[in-house]
Amino acid sequence: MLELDEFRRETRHWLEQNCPAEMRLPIREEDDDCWGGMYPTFKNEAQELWLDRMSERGWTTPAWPRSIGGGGLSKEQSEILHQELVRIKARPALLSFGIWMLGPVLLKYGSEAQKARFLPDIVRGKVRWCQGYSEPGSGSDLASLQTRAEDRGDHYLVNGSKIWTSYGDKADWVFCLVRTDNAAPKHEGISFLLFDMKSPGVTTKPITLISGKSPFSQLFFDDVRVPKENLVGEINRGWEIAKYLLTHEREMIGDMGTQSVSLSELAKEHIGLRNDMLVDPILRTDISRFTIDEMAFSDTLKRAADEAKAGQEMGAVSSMFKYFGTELNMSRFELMLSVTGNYSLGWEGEEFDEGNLPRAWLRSKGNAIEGGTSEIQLNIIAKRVLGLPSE
Amino acid sequence: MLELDEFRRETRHWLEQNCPAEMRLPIREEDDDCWGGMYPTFKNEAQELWLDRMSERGWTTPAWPRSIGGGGLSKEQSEILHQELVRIKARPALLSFGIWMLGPVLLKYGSEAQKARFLPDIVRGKVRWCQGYSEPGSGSDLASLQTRAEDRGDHYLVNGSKIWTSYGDKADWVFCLVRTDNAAPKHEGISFLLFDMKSPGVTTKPITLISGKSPFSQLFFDDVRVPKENLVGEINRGWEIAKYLLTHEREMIGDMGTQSVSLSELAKEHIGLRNDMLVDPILRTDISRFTIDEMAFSDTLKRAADEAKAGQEMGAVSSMFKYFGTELNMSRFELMLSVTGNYSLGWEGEEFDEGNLPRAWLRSKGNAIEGGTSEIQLNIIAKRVLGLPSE
Amino acid sequence: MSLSLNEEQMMLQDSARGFLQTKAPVSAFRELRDHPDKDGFNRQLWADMAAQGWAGITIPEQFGGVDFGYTGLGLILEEMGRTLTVSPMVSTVLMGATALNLGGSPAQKTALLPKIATGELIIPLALEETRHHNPEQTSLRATPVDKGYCLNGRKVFVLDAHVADTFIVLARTSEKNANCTGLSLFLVDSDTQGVTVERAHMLDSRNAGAVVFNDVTVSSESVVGEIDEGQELLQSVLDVAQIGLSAELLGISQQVFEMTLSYLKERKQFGVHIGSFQALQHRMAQMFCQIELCKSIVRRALNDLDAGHDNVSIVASAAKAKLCETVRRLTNEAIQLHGGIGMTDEFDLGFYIKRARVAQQTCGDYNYHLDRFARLNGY
Amino acid sequence: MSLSLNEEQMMLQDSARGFLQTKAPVSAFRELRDHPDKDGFNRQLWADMAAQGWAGITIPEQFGGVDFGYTGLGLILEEMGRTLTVSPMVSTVLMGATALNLGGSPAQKTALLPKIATGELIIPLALEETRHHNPEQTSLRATPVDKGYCLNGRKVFVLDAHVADTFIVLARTSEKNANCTGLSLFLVDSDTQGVTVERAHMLDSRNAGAVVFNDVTVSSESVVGEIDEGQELLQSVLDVAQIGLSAELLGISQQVFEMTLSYLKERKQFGVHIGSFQALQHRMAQMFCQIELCKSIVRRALNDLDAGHDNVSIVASAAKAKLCETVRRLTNEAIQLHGGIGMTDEFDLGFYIKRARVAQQTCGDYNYHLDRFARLNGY
Repeated sequence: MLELDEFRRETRHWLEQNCPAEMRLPIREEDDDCWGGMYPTFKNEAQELWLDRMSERGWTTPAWPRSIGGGGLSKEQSEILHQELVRIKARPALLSFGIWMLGPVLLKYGSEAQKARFLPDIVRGKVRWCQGYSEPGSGSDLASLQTRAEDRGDHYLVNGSKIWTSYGDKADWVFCLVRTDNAAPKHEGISFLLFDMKSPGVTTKPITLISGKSPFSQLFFDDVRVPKENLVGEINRGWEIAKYLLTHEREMIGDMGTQSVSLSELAKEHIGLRNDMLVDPILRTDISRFTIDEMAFSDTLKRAADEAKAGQEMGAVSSMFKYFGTELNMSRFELMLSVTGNYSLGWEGEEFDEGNLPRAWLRSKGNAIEGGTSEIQLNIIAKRVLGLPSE
Repeated sequence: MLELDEFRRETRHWLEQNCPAEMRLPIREEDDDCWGGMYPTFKNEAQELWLDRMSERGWTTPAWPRSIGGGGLSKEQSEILHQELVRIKARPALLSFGIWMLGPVLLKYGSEAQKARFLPDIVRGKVRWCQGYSEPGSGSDLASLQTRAEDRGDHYLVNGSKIWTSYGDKADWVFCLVRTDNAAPKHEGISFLLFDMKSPGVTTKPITLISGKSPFSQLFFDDVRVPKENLVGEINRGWEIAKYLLTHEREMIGDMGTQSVSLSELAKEHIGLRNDMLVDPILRTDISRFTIDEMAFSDTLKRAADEAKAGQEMGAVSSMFKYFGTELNMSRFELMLSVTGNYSLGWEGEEFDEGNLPRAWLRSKGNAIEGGTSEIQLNIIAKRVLGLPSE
Repeated sequence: MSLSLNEEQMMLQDSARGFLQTKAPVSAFRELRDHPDKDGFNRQLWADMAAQGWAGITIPEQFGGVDFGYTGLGLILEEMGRTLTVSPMVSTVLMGATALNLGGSPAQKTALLPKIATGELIIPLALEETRHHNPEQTSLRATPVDKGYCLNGRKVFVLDAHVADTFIVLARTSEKNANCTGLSLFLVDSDTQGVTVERAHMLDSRNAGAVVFNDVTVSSESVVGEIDEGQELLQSVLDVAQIGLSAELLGISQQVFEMTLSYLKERKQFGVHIGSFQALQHRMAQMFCQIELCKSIVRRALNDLDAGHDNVSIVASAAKAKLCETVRRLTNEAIQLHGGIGMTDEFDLGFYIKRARVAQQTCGDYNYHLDRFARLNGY
Repeated sequence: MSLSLNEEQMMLQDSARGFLQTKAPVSAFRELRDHPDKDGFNRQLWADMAAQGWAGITIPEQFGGVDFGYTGLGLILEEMGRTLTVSPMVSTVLMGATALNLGGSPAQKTALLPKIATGELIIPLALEETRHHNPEQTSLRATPVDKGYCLNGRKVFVLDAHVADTFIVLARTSEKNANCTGLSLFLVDSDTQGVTVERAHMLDSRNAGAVVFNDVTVSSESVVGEIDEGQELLQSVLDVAQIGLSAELLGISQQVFEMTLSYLKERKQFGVHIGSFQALQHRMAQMFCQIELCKSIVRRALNDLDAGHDNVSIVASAAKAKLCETVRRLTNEAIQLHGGIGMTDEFDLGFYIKRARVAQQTCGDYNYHLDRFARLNGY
């Protein structure tokens, strides 16, 4: 315990010395986020400084091993670092699919050479990664993917297309599921490849959503040559990696259900009270119902964590959280629209905050689709947790 | 038109002369209903007189042909008779599964001899019929029925059991689906038989429901001999008759959704108003939602009738009505419980009207099961109306 | 009165569908959105629609209309919901013409209705002032001046504001009391001195805007209906508006449902058509039932309008609430069942969701009408 | 505080489950229902439960209890929900003992709590007067008389009324005003002159009844808590009651869900197990999520009680509302998924539906608590 207290004291001290004041202000605009990369655009010096200082200590990836540049912190220490960062309202030094997704995969499935080559750059934000998973036509049936990688001796020749790639147009490298055996059952002919987005034959096209501009791209691969050393794990065993990543992704998306603008406060402001009750009795009921569900959901997140600590597993936690968390998030936006009324119909113009609210509402409709649809999550719960048969 | 006006005048006159005053009072108790039968129990003379007078004219079955004792009325005339009966609030002269179910089957599928033998007694309420359809274990998969009828030369030998038979313990005869070919695909080995409930080997056992006593029985057939002339339609072609009857039954059950106690009036009485609004704002919303659905449903019944008249078919009307009508009826009872609060928890005793309300509420839970479950109706709509595939 | 369509009405429905799908399909809407011009709608198309008799569909023949009744108007709006056709139909025919039909003086009718019927006059209501529909709380003031009134205040969410020729403005003329509601309606030409229009860019890419009235003087002849007694007339106009918007939402609902149904029959996953999954089938079957209910209540409401029933406010709120509830569920389900493609702007589905949202909100949303339904029923 | 169970709590849960499933399974409830006796519960079983320490689970050791906390009580009630065990646990331990624990004078505690802990004393609250839970509208009057009070009025829906030894009676002692709520709680022995009990036969076959107070005189020492200030104490007792009832409803929910799940795995139709139909799978999966949410909110509410948090009213209403909503959906779905057999009295499912309905209603139903939740949150 004493050691942890000491760690907390030191951490607090270091953060106070090293986190620039600008990096403690709330995030207002898209470019307040720092994504790093080979050709990074820093909004200001503080952003660059903050990334440098944090990544030097490995604190962009606190729990990763020191050997590849990580922080080498214990679980408890990581938690303390997180708390101290929250305490001073520090912005994240680095956002990165490398950290969230590829890193864990390489740590688990990568060769030593791959770890040494790719992980340090992820820690320092030197390379920006994107994900090549879904394909036009694959949808929920991810394993039906058609992007082919043919064995050409010293390299693979990749042809196909990926869709729903976040920041595909801004990434330096891609980690990608490809089909390496057409004859095998669909789950058994998939491999996990890494390649440079500047390779000849790679092009990207941005995707506009119903909510407007989006970070998504479609990627096109036309005779892209990928060196064989860029295969992660065994050939034709990529589906295992894919499943590992999907579980990971579900948990990240499920978390969204616990945002914290108070709907009742917003409603009091926009709609007002009469006899101490919201003037709109239906909205009042809907807000209560939603708020109780939100409470019960956040209690469930806490219970799952507490039970996991105590060795009592809940089962299919990630599917349940993904399913219910996205339901809640979508309900929240529906309610926000009810609360704000006509204001939520504005799409452009300062008066309507450039349509931020209706755009976010429309964007939320995708939550129950991306990262495995709600239907897929319900299938998983029915089969894996409830043990219902699939005749 | 003149003819119809004349018919209305005559009908009104006849009803006024012939419908006893007691038969114009609201139905209060179970034995106010007249079911006829070989050993009928009439509550009073008026009940018997009313049955005699109506059945003599064939007006217990107004649209059936005169040849077998029916009223021989046209569609328009039947409608007028119905309106005039409603006008004077006349009770039905006769309730009968013979009229509602077996009659239409015999008119469509019966031999001339069968029509002559059975229909006149149905018209006059001389024989009380019950239905042998469901079996323990068959559930929604009605065609999986196991009651066997073996060909023994001059007769069939019937063995098996039927369940959910309304008034099985009070019926004189049963119309029954039996399996006559074990080797054939399940829909192709079923036949439609009639037999006397006094035949040796027939026994009945009453079924108690969660709501208390019920009109349902289970029937047991143990080496029951049924003369071959009692087969309706062709051997092994009974499934067609069954489907015809099921559609019929669905329509009858679906109608239940349009009862007319005003929930809002009840709520005003039990819960009261404050500032002209029901004190319970949630109930107020739920009642509005329900009432609007009820309006829309009854408009739909009317539209379906109007469109049918105009030759514009809606499709799968009976499944939609069965599904939605029972949903509405169940919602109505849930709301009645909310309105009446603790009162709805009383099960016995005059103070609680012997638990009539909670019993009816519990009984309503069966609505979406009997006569084809809601799931079956949704399957039918999905496949027959929407044309969704069943791979 | 029958709830089935008669032959004339079916012919109108067919011809409206044919006209719109040829001259104003969804692709026309996309074109308009992607290349916005100063009008925000196609004037030629509107002239063609007027030539079909649609602009005068509810206007009596003596004032140049075709007097086809509200059921006819509803059928056209329903078809326009399917094709998302942009025109002054809602602002001017459904609302403006109705206000004049029901409350206009003979002089006003003679002067304005024929121009509406020809498509020359765009005449929206200027109604809303806050974020929530609440005409009783109107605060735009009209004070008596010599031979007329002077208007001061701001209206928002006025349909077709920047292309309007004349506004019908809801104003407070006295405090509400036991004898009067204190509201009145005024005709105000858009080029009157003191009128400023601010165009707004809405979710559904249609025309709306704010209108500022700054010491705007109008004559006594500009009052529509009785002074201080505008509330009752307004409610009748709004009842018609609710029912018309419900008809449009019905068209949207049906179109969205049909698009989804086709998609379920085409799209394959896991080696089978996704329409074969029972969980999806049941959801579709339930929505089918809901749409049938919606058709009936809209048809009945239009019928009641044509028959001049006096309980029409209750039916109007019932129809609007039912349609809002259904279209919300339906559009959400449609996106979910389409998956990713439904989220892309390239696909048309998003247009329907956006338009539906605006139509839901216009003149009171689901909550407003559910509450009003209870109120009108005395509980 | 952790939301997982600690070792002691898990042991209690296991032992409660073992005890109840052996000594008081559902078949015992059926037996009791089919052969009603004058008590309406099994006194020997209750003595055995008390011997397990359950009757004194929340009572401090100095008064003869085991002081295991509310989480312990909740775990027992949850298990009793699974087996539908009939006992004075709700009336006396959850409510009566809580009232004395929180508001009793030292003399009252010394006199009564040890008797509750041994199972000797049955002491329900006499609270309700009308069909809807509404303690603020209490009209039973207690008027001061020489050295005490005189009670007149009628209480309904009093749990275990006809076997009660003592009632804790909610009475109006003055008009509500800015300084006080005007309500007070009184201890009244059931054999006091002027007390009449009318046994009622309830939906769930448990004990309840009406109690008439006709010029019933009690001493000043009978007041529990402060005179005229009973409302606050009562609300604290009711918060505990809501949470305890939620725990019971959680047990019912889980049992009903598990019965349905087993049935779906066993029952075959159309040649396959009905549990393989995707539409049913999705409904089951959704209900599974709801039950997990219910578990969490009940666990958290019990935790908050044990920790003495002051926002416990909000959590109590949230838990009760959530459980009412879930158990209603769950019991309806359970019957539907069982089909005909679920409708028969021979099958146990109906018992759960009936008990759930009564527990939902006790001390305020879903609507009451959803409304209270909003009120407590200031909107």
